[in-house]
Amino acid sequence: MTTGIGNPVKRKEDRRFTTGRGRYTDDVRNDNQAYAAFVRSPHAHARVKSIDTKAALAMEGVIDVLNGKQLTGDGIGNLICGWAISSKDGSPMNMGAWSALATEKVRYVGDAVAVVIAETQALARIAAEAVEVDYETLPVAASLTAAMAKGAPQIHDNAPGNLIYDWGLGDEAAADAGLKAAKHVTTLDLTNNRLSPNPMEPRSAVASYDAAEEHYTLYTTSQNPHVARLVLSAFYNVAPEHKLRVIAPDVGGGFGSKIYIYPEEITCLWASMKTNRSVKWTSDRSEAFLTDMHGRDHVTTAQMGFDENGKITGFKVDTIANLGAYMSLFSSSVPTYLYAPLMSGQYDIQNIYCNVRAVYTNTVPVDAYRGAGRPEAAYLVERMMETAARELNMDPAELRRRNFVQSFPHQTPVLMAYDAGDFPKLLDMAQKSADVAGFPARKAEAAKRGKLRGLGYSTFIEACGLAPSKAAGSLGAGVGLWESAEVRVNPVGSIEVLTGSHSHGQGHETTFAQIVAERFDIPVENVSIVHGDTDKVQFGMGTYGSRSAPVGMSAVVKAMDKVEAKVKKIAAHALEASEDDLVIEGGAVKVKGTDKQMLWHEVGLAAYTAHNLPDGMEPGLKETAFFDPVNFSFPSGAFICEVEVDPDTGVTEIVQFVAADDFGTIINPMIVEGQVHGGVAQGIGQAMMEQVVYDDNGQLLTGSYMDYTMPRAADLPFYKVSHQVTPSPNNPLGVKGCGEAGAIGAPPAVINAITDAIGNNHLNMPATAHAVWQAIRAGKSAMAAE
Amino acid sequence: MYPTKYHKPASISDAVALLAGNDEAMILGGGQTLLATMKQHLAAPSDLVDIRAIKGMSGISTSDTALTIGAATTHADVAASKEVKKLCPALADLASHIGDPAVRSQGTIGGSIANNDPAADYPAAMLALAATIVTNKREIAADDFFLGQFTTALEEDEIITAVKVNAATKAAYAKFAQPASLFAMVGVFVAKGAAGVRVAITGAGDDGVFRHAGLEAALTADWSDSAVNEVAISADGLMSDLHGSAEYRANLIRVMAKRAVAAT
Amino acid sequence: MTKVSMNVNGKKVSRDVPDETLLSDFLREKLRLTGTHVGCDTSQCGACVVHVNGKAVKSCTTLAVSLEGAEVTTIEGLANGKELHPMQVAFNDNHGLQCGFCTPGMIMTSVDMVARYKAEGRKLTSDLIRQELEGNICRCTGYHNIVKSIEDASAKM
Amino acid sequence: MELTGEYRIAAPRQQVWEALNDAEVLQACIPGCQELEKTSDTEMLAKVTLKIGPVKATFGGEVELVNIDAPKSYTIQGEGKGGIAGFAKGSADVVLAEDGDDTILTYNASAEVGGKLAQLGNRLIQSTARKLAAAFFDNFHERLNQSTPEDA
Repeated sequence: MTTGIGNPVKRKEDRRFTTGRGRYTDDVRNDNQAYAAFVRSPHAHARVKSIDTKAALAMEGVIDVLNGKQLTGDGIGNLICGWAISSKDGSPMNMGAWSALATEKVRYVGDAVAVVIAETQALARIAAEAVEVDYETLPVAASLTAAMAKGAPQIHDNAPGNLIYDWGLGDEAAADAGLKAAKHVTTLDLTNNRLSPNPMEPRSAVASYDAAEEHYTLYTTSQNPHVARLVLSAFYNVAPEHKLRVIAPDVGGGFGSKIYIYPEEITCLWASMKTNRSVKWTSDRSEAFLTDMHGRDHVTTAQMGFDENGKITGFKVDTIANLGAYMSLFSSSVPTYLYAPLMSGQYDIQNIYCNVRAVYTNTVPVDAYRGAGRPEAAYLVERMMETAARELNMDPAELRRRNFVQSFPHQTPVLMAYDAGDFPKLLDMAQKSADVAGFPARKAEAAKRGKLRGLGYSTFIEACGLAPSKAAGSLGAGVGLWESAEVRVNPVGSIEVLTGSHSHGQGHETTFAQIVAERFDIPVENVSIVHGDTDKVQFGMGTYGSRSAPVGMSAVVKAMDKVEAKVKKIAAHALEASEDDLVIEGGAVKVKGTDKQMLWHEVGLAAYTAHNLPDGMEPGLKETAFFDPVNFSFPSGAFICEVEVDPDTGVTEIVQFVAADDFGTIINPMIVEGQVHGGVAQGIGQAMMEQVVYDDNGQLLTGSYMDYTMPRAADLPFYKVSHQVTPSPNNPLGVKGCGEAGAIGAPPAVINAITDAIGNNHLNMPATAHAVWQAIRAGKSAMAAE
Repeated sequence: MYPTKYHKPASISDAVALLAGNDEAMILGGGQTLLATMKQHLAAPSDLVDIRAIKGMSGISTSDTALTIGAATTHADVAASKEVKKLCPALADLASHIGDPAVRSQGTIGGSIANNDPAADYPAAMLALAATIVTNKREIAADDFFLGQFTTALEEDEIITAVKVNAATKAAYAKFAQPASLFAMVGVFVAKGAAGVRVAITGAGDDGVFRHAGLEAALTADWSDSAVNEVAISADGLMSDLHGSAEYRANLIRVMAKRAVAAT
Repeated sequence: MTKVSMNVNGKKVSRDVPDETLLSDFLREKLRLTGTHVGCDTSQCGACVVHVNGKAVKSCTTLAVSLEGAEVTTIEGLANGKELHPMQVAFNDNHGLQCGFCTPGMIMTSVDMVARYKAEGRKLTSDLIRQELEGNICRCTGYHNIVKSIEDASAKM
Repeated sequence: MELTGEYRIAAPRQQVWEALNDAEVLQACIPGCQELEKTSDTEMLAKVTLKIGPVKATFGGEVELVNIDAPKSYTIQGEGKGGIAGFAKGSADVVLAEDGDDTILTYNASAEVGGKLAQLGNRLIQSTARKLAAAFFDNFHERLNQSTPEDA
C-alpha cells in the first residue's frame, strides 16, 4: 500500500487547481447578484456626525445605501471577542463595543460606516465615493507609546488608559528570586513586528436571502464555517442557526486571518435581507491591507538568569501587546494563553513569570496570524538564549543543551505538560544537516570575499492541536476545542468523510483520505473528503493552531473505530465467524487463516440492503465521532540559519536554512515538508521583510505590495528539511501538527544568524538591508567608543 | 475603474486631434502605470488614446553609432534586441530588469520616459547616455527633458515618438531595488561616450532623476571604481522613506556607482 | 460599450463591454473563466497572468478593448483536452501548490518562462527561475516546490 | 513632515502682508488652485487639483487664516477632501520681518495626508508636499519680487 500513512501521496485536489477549476468564493455568482462596496473612514479616530447618501442613491443602478444605525436598529449585535481574559486583580477585560458598521465613532482607517449595494461592483465603488460622511476628527493614538501616554485619546470609554487587561502567568516571586540568585542576568528589549497576513485570495462574501423560507446562505472565505455560523447566529442575531447555511468553498490561504468573523460578512448577510438580493463583496488588496486582521505587534522587556553552569535560574517577561482598535474574535488569547505558556521553550526552567498588558490603538484589530502567540514566545526565548550565550561566551548550542528538558511528560511552571520529544537528538540532526562543524571555514572563506557570515539557532517548542475543551473553558475560551467527523461507507463501498476541519491549502482531501485508505486498505481514490459546508457537515471547529491532524484526524479515527466495529459485526454475521478472527486487508474483510472473505463493497451493500444483518442491528454504515484531546500536542524543532551579509549594502542572503522538526507521526511527508517550507518563508518574511507601518495619525503607510514586502522566490533559499518522530501519546495517530512550526521557529534563527554575522546584537525585525546596514554602522561606532 | 472612452488612432495627427482641447484625455502606452492608477480611482481620464497602433511607433533602427527606439517599443523588445545589445548593451540590460516579465511585455519606453517616475530606470539611461527625446513636435535633449519627478518638458498634446541613443564606449547600470515594489531605490547609470562621462541617478533624488557632478568629475579623471571612493556623496536632496534614509541612499549611490563602473 | 472579439482558448468570442473593462474582468465575468484570479491591485502578485498573442501578460493591467483580434490563452485552455500540460503535471508531482489561488498565474508565467528560454536557447537554472518569478507571489509554498516544479517541467517541455 | 524656507522680498512689510491676505494673490500662488472664494475676512473656500504623475485628485475644502498678528505673522491653514483619494491638511506659519526696505519672509509648514493617497503614495508625499510648499512661496515671491529666492 503506497497511499497510506507515511506516503508522499500526490494531492487529489491539484487537478482542479492546476486547470483553473477551483471554486473560490468570488467565483460564485447567483442569479440576482448585486454588489457591495463599503464606505470607509479615512480617519483613524473621528466622530461620525452625519452621513449623506442622497447623491449615491440617485445614481442609476444603486439599489440601497445602508448605515450602522439601521444595522443596529435591526438588532444585529456587536462583534465580540470570544475568549475572556481577566486581569491580575480579577477584573474582566475591557471590551469596547464594535458594530459591523460604525454608528457613533470610527476607530481606525478603514472602519466602515456604510455600505452601498449596486448592480455592478464598479458602480458600487463609485457610489460609495459619493456618500458624504461628515467626521469630527479626534486625537489619534496609533502606537503603543501614544496609547499608553498620560492623557492619551480614549479609544473606548470602558477601557481607561486604553488598557484592555493587565494579566500575568507564573510565579512572580519565584522568578524574582531566581533572577536574584543568578550568576548572570541577560536583559533583552525586543519588538515583535506587526504583520499583514496576506493570503493570496482576498476575503470575499456572497450572501443571499430566501424570503419565503427566511433562510440565508453565505459563501465566505473562512477557515471555520461552523463557528462562523454559530457566532453569526448566537451573537450577531443574523438568523437562527437552522436558517443560516455557511459555505467555505475553496479558500485561497488563511494563515489565521480567515478564522474570524468580519464586519463585511455580517453586513452582506443583513444587506441581502434588506435588499432581497444576493450581495457579493470581494476585497481588493488595498482594502485587505486596511481591514484584514494583523498579527503579532508586541514590545517586550525580559530578564533571564543563569547559574555558574549556564543553567537557567529564572525568567521574567513584561510584554505589551497592541490589539488594535477593537477586540477581534480570538485576539485576547493570542498574547496570553497562546504566548506565556510557551515561555519555558525546550528548557527546564523552574521559575517563570510573564506579565502581559493588552492595549487599544487606532489601528486595525490584531489577532492570530500563523503561529499566534507562539512565534512571539519562541522569538523571545530563542533570542534570549543566543544573547545569553554571547554574553556568557558560550557556544549557543551548548547553552541550550545544558537546559534542555530531558524526560517526558514534563510539567512547566506555566501550565503546559509537554507530551513527547527528544530535543538533544533533534539538535544533533540539525547540526549535522547544517554542517555546523564546517562553519568556521565557510566564514573565513566568506570574509575573503568581503562578506560577513553568521549562524543562528532556534530550538523551539509550540503547543498545537488546540486543545482540551475543559482546559480551554477554564481559561476563558467561549467555545470547546474538540473536532467532529462523520465517516460514511456508501453501499458500493466508497467512503465519504465529513470533517469539521477546513482545508485552505493544507491538502486535507489527500491526507484525510490517506488515513482512511490505510485503515480500510482501499484505494485513496475511493475516499472523498467533504468539508466547509454547514448543511453537509455537522458542527465542527475549523482549522487553525495546527489542529487538523491532531484533533480533526483523530475524530476521523474515532469514527472509523466505530465503522470498523460495525463492519466486523456485519461480516462476522455473514461469514459465520468470530469478530476477533476478522482482519480488514486487501479490499476485503477476511477470516484469518481461511479463504473466507467479504469484499469491502459487499459489506457496504450488506449494511444497506439489510437483508442479513445481526438481530437488532440498524441498517446503514455511517458513524460520527467527536474527539476532544486530553492535552495540546507539542511539536518541537531545531532550526539553523546561515547567512551572508554584504557590509556595503546590508543585504543579507540566506545561504542555508535547516529545519529539523518533530511533528510526531507524519501522514504525508510531501505535504508536511510543504507546510514547513511555507511556514519558514513566512518566518523569514517576518524576520527580514514584512512590517505594517502606521504614521502618527494612524494612516497606513504600507497599504500595498509597493510598500509591504512580500517574500518572493528570489528572496528565499531551498530549505533543508528533516524529521524525527516521537509520537504524541495524546491522540490515536501520534501526530502533533505541522502547520505553524516554520513561522514559529524561523524568525529567531534568522535574527540570531544576522546578529552573529554583523557582531551587533541590537537588531529589530524586520532586518531589512537598510536596518542591517544601520546596525553594522552602529556596531562599528559602539566599538570605536569602547 | 471610472468609465472612460478608448481610442486607438492610426496616426499621430489622429492622436493629437483626440488629445487637443481635452484636459481629461490621456495617452495610453503599455498602461502598466496608468491602468494601475485608474484601478485605484486615483486617475479618471475621460478618454484614453492608445498610441501603440500608430505606424512607426514601435521598433528599433540603427546607424553605425546610434539607436532609434520607437516610443511604443516594449521593455522586453529593447531587452531582446540584437541591435541594442550590440550598440548599447547596458540599455538592454537595464530593460531586462524593469518590473517583471509580464510588465516588460507590455510597458513601453515612451511611457516610462513620459511618466518620469522618480524611481523609473529609463530616465537614468536617457540622461546618462545624453539621449534625444523625439516628439511629434521637436527633438529634446535629455538634459532639457527631465524637469523633476513626474515632470517633463512635454507639452499637453505632445507625444513622444522615439528616443535616439548614441552608443557609449563604456556604460552600465546598477540598480538596488526597493524590496517591496522592486522599483529602483537607487539606480546608477554610468556612461562614457562622445558627450563625456555622465552619471545619472534614479530612485534616490527627492525630485526625480539627476546627474551627479562629483561622480562625473571623478570618473572623467579616472574611470575606476576606486575613483568613486574619493567622491563626496551628500545625503542632501535625497529621498528618505520607509525603505531607506537619505544617508542609506547616499551610501547606495556610491556602492552602485562602483558596481556599475566595475561592470564596464 | 464597445464590441470586442478575441480568440480565447481556441474559441472566438465577442462581447459588448464598457471600455474600461480589464481583461481579467472580461475573462472572469463575461466569459466566466474564473481560473484567472485577481490577488492585488498594483500588478505585482501575478495571479492574473494569461497569455496574449503568446506572451505572458497581467490581465488585471490590460484593457479588453485593446485586444481586438488577439489570441488569449488562460489556465483553462492550457491542457490538451484531458491531457494536462507538462507544467500542470509538474506542479502536482512536485507539490508546487497549496491553496491553489496563485497557481493559475504561476503556471501561465512558468510556461511562458520556459518557452522564452527555449526559444532563446538559454538554460534555465533554479536561480534564474527565482528571478523570473519576480512578478508572481505565493504565500503558501515558500517557493521551494514551485521552483522544483518548473525545473521538472522545463526538462519535459 | 516639516517644511521650511526663507525669502527676501524687495517690498515693504505692509505690502507683503496685504498680499498675503489677498484672496486673488493666494489663488494665483497656490499650486493647482482652481477656485478660492472668500467667505469672511479670514476664511475661504478652495478647490485645488493635485497632480502627481498619473494621479490626479481634486480637493475641496476650507482655507483659514489664524494666529493673526498683523503685519508680522499668521498661520495659513487648509484642509480639503479629495473623495476616494482621501484628505489633505496643511498649515504654514508665516513670519514677516523688516530688513531695511526689504521684507524677510520665513515659513514653517507641515502637511498631512490621509486615505488612499497615504496608503498608496507615501513614497511621493513628502517630496510632493515640499515641492508644493516651495511652489506656493516661490510663486508669491515672484509675484512681489523679480529677484531669485535666497533659499527655497
